[in-house]
Amino acid sequence: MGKVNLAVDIQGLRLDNPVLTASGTYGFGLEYSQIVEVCKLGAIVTKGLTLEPRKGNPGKRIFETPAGLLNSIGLENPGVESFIKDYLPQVKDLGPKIIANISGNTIEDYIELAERLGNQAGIAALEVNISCPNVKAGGMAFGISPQMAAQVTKAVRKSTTLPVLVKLSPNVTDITEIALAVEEAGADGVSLINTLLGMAIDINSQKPVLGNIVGGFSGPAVKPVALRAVWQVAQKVKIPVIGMGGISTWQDAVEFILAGATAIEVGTANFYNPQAPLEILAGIGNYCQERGVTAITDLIGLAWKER
Amino acid sequence: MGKVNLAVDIQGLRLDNPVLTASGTYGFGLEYSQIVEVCKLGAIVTKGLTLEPRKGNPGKRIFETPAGLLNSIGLENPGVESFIKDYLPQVKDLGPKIIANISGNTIEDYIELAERLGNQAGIAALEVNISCPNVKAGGMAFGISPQMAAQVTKAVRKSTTLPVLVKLSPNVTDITEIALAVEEAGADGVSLINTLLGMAIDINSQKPVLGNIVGGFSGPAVKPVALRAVWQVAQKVKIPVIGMGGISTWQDAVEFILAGATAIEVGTANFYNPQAPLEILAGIGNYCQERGVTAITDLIGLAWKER
Amino acid sequence: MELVNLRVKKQIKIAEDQFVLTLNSPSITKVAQAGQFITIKLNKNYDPLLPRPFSIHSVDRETGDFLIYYQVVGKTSKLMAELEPGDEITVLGPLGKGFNLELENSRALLIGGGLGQAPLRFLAEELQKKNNQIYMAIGARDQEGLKNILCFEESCQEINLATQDGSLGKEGLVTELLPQIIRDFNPKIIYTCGPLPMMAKVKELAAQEKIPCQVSLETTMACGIGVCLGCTCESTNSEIYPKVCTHGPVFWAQEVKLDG
Amino acid sequence: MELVNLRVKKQIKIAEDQFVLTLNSPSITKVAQAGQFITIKLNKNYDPLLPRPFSIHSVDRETGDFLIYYQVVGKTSKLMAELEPGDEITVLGPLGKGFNLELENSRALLIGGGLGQAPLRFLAEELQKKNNQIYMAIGARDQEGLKNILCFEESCQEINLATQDGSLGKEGLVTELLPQIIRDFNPKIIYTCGPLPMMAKVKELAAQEKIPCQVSLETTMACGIGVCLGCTCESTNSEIYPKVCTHGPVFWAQEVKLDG
Ligand SMILES: Cc1cc2nc3c(=O)[nH]c(=O)nc-3n(C[C@H](O)[C@H](O)[C@H](O)COP(=O)(O)OP(=O)(O)OC[C@H]3O[C@@H](n4cnc5c(N)ncnc54)[C@H](O)[C@@H]3O)c2cc1C
Ligand SMILES: Cc1cc2nc3c(=O)[nH]c(=O)nc-3n(C[C@H](O)[C@H](O)[C@H](O)COP(=O)(O)OP(=O)(O)OC[C@H]3O[C@@H](n4cnc5c(N)ncnc54)[C@H](O)[C@@H]3O)c2cc1C
Ligand SMILES: Cc1cc2nc3c(=O)[nH]c(=O)nc-3n(C[C@H](O)[C@H](O)[C@H](O)COP(=O)(O)O)c2cc1C
Ligand SMILES: Cc1cc2nc3c(=O)[nH]c(=O)nc-3n(C[C@H](O)[C@H](O)[C@H](O)COP(=O)(O)O)c2cc1C
Ligand code: FES
Ligand code: FES
Repeated sequence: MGKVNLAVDIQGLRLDNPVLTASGTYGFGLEYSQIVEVCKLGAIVTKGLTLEPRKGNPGKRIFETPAGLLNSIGLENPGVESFIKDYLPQVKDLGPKIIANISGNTIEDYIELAERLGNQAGIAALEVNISCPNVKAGGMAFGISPQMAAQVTKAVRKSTTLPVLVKLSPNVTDITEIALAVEEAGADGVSLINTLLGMAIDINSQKPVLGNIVGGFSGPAVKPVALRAVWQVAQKVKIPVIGMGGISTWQDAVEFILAGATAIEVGTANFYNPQAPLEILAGIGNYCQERGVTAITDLIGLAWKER
Repeated sequence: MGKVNLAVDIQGLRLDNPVLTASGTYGFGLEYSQIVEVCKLGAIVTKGLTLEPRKGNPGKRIFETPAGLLNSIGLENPGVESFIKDYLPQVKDLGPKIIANISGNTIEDYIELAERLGNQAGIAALEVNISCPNVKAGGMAFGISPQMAAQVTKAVRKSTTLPVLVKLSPNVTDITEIALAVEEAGADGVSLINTLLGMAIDINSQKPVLGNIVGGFSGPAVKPVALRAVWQVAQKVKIPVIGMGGISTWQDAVEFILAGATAIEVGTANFYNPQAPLEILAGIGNYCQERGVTAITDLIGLAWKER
Repeated sequence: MELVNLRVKKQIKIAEDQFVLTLNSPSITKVAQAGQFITIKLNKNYDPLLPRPFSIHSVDRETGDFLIYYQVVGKTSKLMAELEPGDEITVLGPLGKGFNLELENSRALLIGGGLGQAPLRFLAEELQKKNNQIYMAIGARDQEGLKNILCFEESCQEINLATQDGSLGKEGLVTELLPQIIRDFNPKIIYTCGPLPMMAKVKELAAQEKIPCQVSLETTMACGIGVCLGCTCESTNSEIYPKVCTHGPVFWAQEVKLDG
Repeated sequence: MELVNLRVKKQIKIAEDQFVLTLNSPSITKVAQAGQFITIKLNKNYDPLLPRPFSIHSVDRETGDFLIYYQVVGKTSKLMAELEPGDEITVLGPLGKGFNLELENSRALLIGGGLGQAPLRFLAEELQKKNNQIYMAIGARDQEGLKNILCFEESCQEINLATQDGSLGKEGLVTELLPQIIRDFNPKIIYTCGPLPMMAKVKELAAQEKIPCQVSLETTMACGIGVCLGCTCESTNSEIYPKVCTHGPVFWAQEVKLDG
C-alpha cells in the first residue's frame, strides 16, 4: 500500500497533516512537549491572546459533567507582548506551525493583535476568537451577530497578510448565517465549534459551581452538536472548515472530515489522553490506507458530496 | 421531622409532586406502568400528538453518543382521534395528571388540537411543542422565532381553558427572548429544553447514521446546557418553568429546581433507569427533609434568589 | 416483564471474545419464550448509557437459570466479559415476541449466522419438546464462531456447518447448503437469525419452496418496551414501521423488508 | 514527568472506603519529591472523563514501588477500589512542586486532617533521612480515619491523634492540640495538609508563633500540567491566580488565601 498524503492547504496555510491542538487546551505547546511528540502535530493553536495580560476569572473554573467539561477560565493569558517576548522564541522551535488565537474587547483590539502578531516570524495564521463565552466584553457578543462577526473579520483581514481563521460559536440559532458572513468578509477559513454555554449548581451550597456562574462546555458530550455544525457550515461555505468539539479518537476525527472538515482540532481530549492527537493522526492514516484513499483531502465532505 | 409538601401549582395545574415524565420517552404511560408505580408521578406528558396519525421517519432512528442519545423519531403517533378513543380511557385511569403534548404544521393544526383535547375529561394541561427538530414543516421553525412562538401560543391560549405550557427549543441564540414572547402571549408555563440538534456519521458507510441525517440530542450529556437555559429563563419570566434535559438523579433534579424550575421532566433516563422518576421523587423529599425545607416551592430558584 | 437486579451465577468463555453468562430468575425463566430477549445495564455511570438487548439462549425452568450467549463487540459487552459470579446487573425482560411454536411432530430447519445462533438454542429445545425433528445449519466467519455448537447436539438431529474461511464445515456461506438440505429434509418451517444478507437469502429460498419462514431481527434499541419508537424496521404490508422490540424481534419473513 | 501505563502491584484495604495502592515505576520513584502527585485515569470510556490527582504516599527507591493512599468519594475512586493486581492504569507524573526539604537536624511538625495524611508519610520519611525529629498530629472524623497511622511510626517521634467523635485520641479538632504541641516541641517548621478550615487555623497559629508553614492544597484539575489554567487558588501577594498543579500543590502558607 502506498503512503497517504495527509497534507492540507487552508488558503495558503499549508499543514503537513490535519491534526491540530485546540486553543486553551495546549498552552503554547511547551508543557505537552515533555510527554508528547508535539513536532508531529499539524499545528498548535495557542491559548487565546489578548492585548493586555489577563488574570482570568475568580473562583472555581472547571467542573466535570457527564462526558463533558465546564470551564470558566476567562482568557487568562500573559498578553500578546509577553507571548512574543517570553514564549514565541521557544514555541516556534517546537516544529509544528503556530496559529495564534486572538481575542479582543473591541474591533481595535483585534486589529492591534493582528498587526502585532502578523509581522512575527513563527506565526503561521491567526484564529480569531469571536466566541468565548467566558468574558464579559466582546467575546461571544461578536460571534452571535452576523454583522459584528463580519466587521471583526474585515478588520483583521485588512490588518494582516496571514491566513485568517474565524472561530465560531455554536450558541446561535443558525451557525451557517455567521459562517457565510465571515466568509463574505474575507475569512480564509472557519474554526468550529467553540464551547457551548453550560452550567452546574452545587446542591450543597445551593450556588452555581463555577465562579463565573456559566461556563464553556466541551468534551465528548458536545460532539453530536459540533459535528452537526460542521456538516451544516461545510455545505454552505467555500472556504475550509476546521472542525472540533469532543474529538477524542481517530474515528471521531474521520466523522468530522467526512462531514466537511479540512482539518480538526483536539481540545479537551488532551486532558484525559495527551496522546490523543498522535493516535488520531495514526488512525486517520490507517483508515485512508485500508480504504485505498491516497490523499486525506479526498475524504473531506464525503458524507454529503455527490459521488 | 415533619412531612415535606411536594405539591406544586403551575397556574392552576396542581400537581402532587414536581416529577413528570417527558414527552416521547414514556409513550402514554401504559408500558412503564407494568414495571413502575406510575401512579406516584406528578404527571405524565404524552408522546407528541398531531392531528393525523404520523408514521415517523424512515431509516435508523436512534444512536447512542457519549452520555447522550440522538433520536429522529419524527413524531410518530396514532393521531389525536385515535389517542382519545383508543388510549385516553385507559391512560386517564393510571393516576397521574395527563398533559397532552401537541405538535402541528400550521397554527390551525395547533388550534384544532387544542380544541379537540381541551374538552376531554382526563387531560389536565397542554404542552405545546414548538421545538421538535425532527419534522420538516412546523416543528422547530415555530420555536426559533419569537414572533411565531407568540402566535402559536396566542392561538392555543384562545382555543382552550386548560393550562398551556409551551415547550422551548435550546437551538437558539437567546432562549429568554422566546420565553418572554410566549409569556407575553399568554402561556401559563414554559417547558425547557427540547432536544439539541445533533448528528453522527457512520465511518464505514461514510453516511449519516440517522435516516433523517440530523436528530434530537438528549440525555446526561446535555444537562449543562439545559440547566443554563432554565437558569436564564427562570430569572426573566414570571410564569413557572418546567425543567428538563438529562435529569437522571435526584441531585440533577435539585439542581434544576434551585435554578428556578417549578417542576421537572425525566426523559431519556427512563430508558436506562425506569425507576429514575420515583428515585428522584424520593430523593427530593429526603433532601428537603434533611435541610428542614417544608415545601419544595421554597427551593425554587434559590441559586439566584436573594436570601 | 420485570425489572430486576440479578447476580451473575456463572460466566464461561466459549471462544475468543465469546461468552455464556448464567443468570438466575425463576420468574423470568418461567414466562420466557424462545426468541424473546432481555436488556442488560451493568454500569452505574453514563457511558455506555443505554441497556443492550440480548436473546435468551436457553432456560432451565427447574432451577430458574437462564443463559445469555454473547460476543464482545463494544462498550457494554466488554464490561460484561469482566463479570464475575456475584456481580450484580440490571435486567429487564423477558421482552418482545418470540418464535411461533405451533409446530408439532414435524420437521423444522433452523439457520443461524454468527451470534444469530444465540436464540436458536432455546428454540430448538422448545421444538424438541413438541416432538419435532430439527435440522440445524450454522454459518460463521471461521471455526472460532462455531465453538458453541455442542449446545445443539441434544435437541437437533443434524447440524450442518459452514465457515467463510473453510476452517470448519463447508467453505462458503451457510445459505449455499440450504437447497440441498431443504430437498433432503423437507422442513415444514424455517427459522433464521443472523446477518441481514443471510436472512434475505433464506427468505428468498423459503419463498421459492413455499415454506413458512420466521426471521429474528436486530436493531439499536433505547427502551426495549415500545415507548421510544426508535427500533423500527420496514414492513412489506403496512404503512407503519414495526418496532423490533415489541412487534418483533421475530417476524414472519414476508412481513418485513430485509434489505438493510 | 512521564505518561505511562502501570500495572497494579498490590491493593490493601485500610479501613472502610480507604485503600493503599502499590504501583511500580522506577523512573517515577527516582525523581518523585514529597508533596508531589500523580494523576490517574483508569477507564477507557468517557465517564468519569478526567484523570484524578493523588498524592504520592511513599516511595521505595530500591524497588521502584510507590504508594497511593486514597479514599472512595466518587466515580474514579470507586473504580480504583475494584483494581486488582495486574490491572493497568494510566499515570501521569510526578507533578507539581513538593514540600520544602531544607530542614536538617531540626524539628518539624506535620499536621494532617483526613486524607490530608496521604502526602505526609513521604514527607516524614524524607525529613527523617535528614536527621530531623518529627512530631505528627492527625485529626479525623472518627477512628476509621486513623487506621493508617502505623505508617508514621518509624519516621515520627510522636503521633498525636484527635477525632471529632472522640472514638480515638482527643475528642475534637486536631488544631486544638496545636498550641500545647508547639509549646512543648518548638518546631522550626510546620507542614499541613487537610480540609481548608483546618489549614487556615494552622496557618494562623504558625503566623502567631512566627514558624514557617507550608500547606498542600486540593482543587479540581483538568490537565495537571499547567495548560488548562483551571486549578486556581488565590494568592495573597500577586495579581495572578496561582495554579495548584504547577505552582503548588505545596505553598508557603502566607502566599495563599485559605478561606475557600
Ligand atoms: C433482539 C436482539 C437480540 C440480540 N441478541 C444478542 C445475543 O444473544 N448475543 C449477542 O452477542 N448479541 C445480541 N444482540 C446484539 C447486541 O445487542 C449488541 O451486540 C450489543 O448491543 C452491543 O453492545 P456494546 O455496548 O457491546 O457495543 P456498542 O459499543 O454499542 O457497539 C456496537 C457495535 O456498533 C459499532 N459502532 C459503535 N459506534 C459506531 C459508529 N459511530 N459507527 C459505526 N459503528 C459503530 C461498534 O463497533 C460495535 O460493533 C441482540 C440484539 C437485538 C436487537
Ligand atoms: C494535589 C492533590 C492531591 C490529592 N491527593 C489525594 C490523596 O492522596 N488521596 C485521596 O484520597 N485524595 C486525594 N486528592 C483528592 C482526590 O483527587 C479526589 O478525591 C478525587 O479527585 C475524587 O475523584 P472521584 O472520581 O473518586 O470523585 P468525583 O466523582 O470526582 O467526586 C468528587 C467529590 O465531589 C463531589 N461532587 C461531585 N459532583 C458534585 C456536584 N454536582 N455538587 C457537589 N459535589 C459534587 C462528590 O460527591 C465527591 O465528594 C488529591 C487532590 C489533589 C488536588
Ligand atoms: C479549558 C479550556 C480553555 C479554552 N480556551 C480557549 C481560548 O482561549 N480560545 C478559544 O478560542 N477557545 C478556547 N477553548 C475552546 C476550545 O478551543 C474548543 O473550541 C472547545 O473546547 C471544543 O473542543 P473540545 O471539545 O475538543 O475541547 C477552551 C476550551 C477549554 C476546555
Ligand atoms: C426518543 C425521544 C422522543 C421524543 N419525542 C418528543 C415529542 O414527541 N415531543 C416533545 O415535545 N419532545 C420529545 N422529546 C424530547 C423530550 O421530551 C425532552 O425534551 C428531551 O429529551 C430532553 O430531556 P432528556 O434529556 O431528559 O431526555 C423526545 C425525546 C426522545 C429522546
Ligand atoms: S426500543 Fe424503544 S420502541 Fe423499541
Ligand atoms: S490542572 Fe490544568 S492548569 Fe492545573
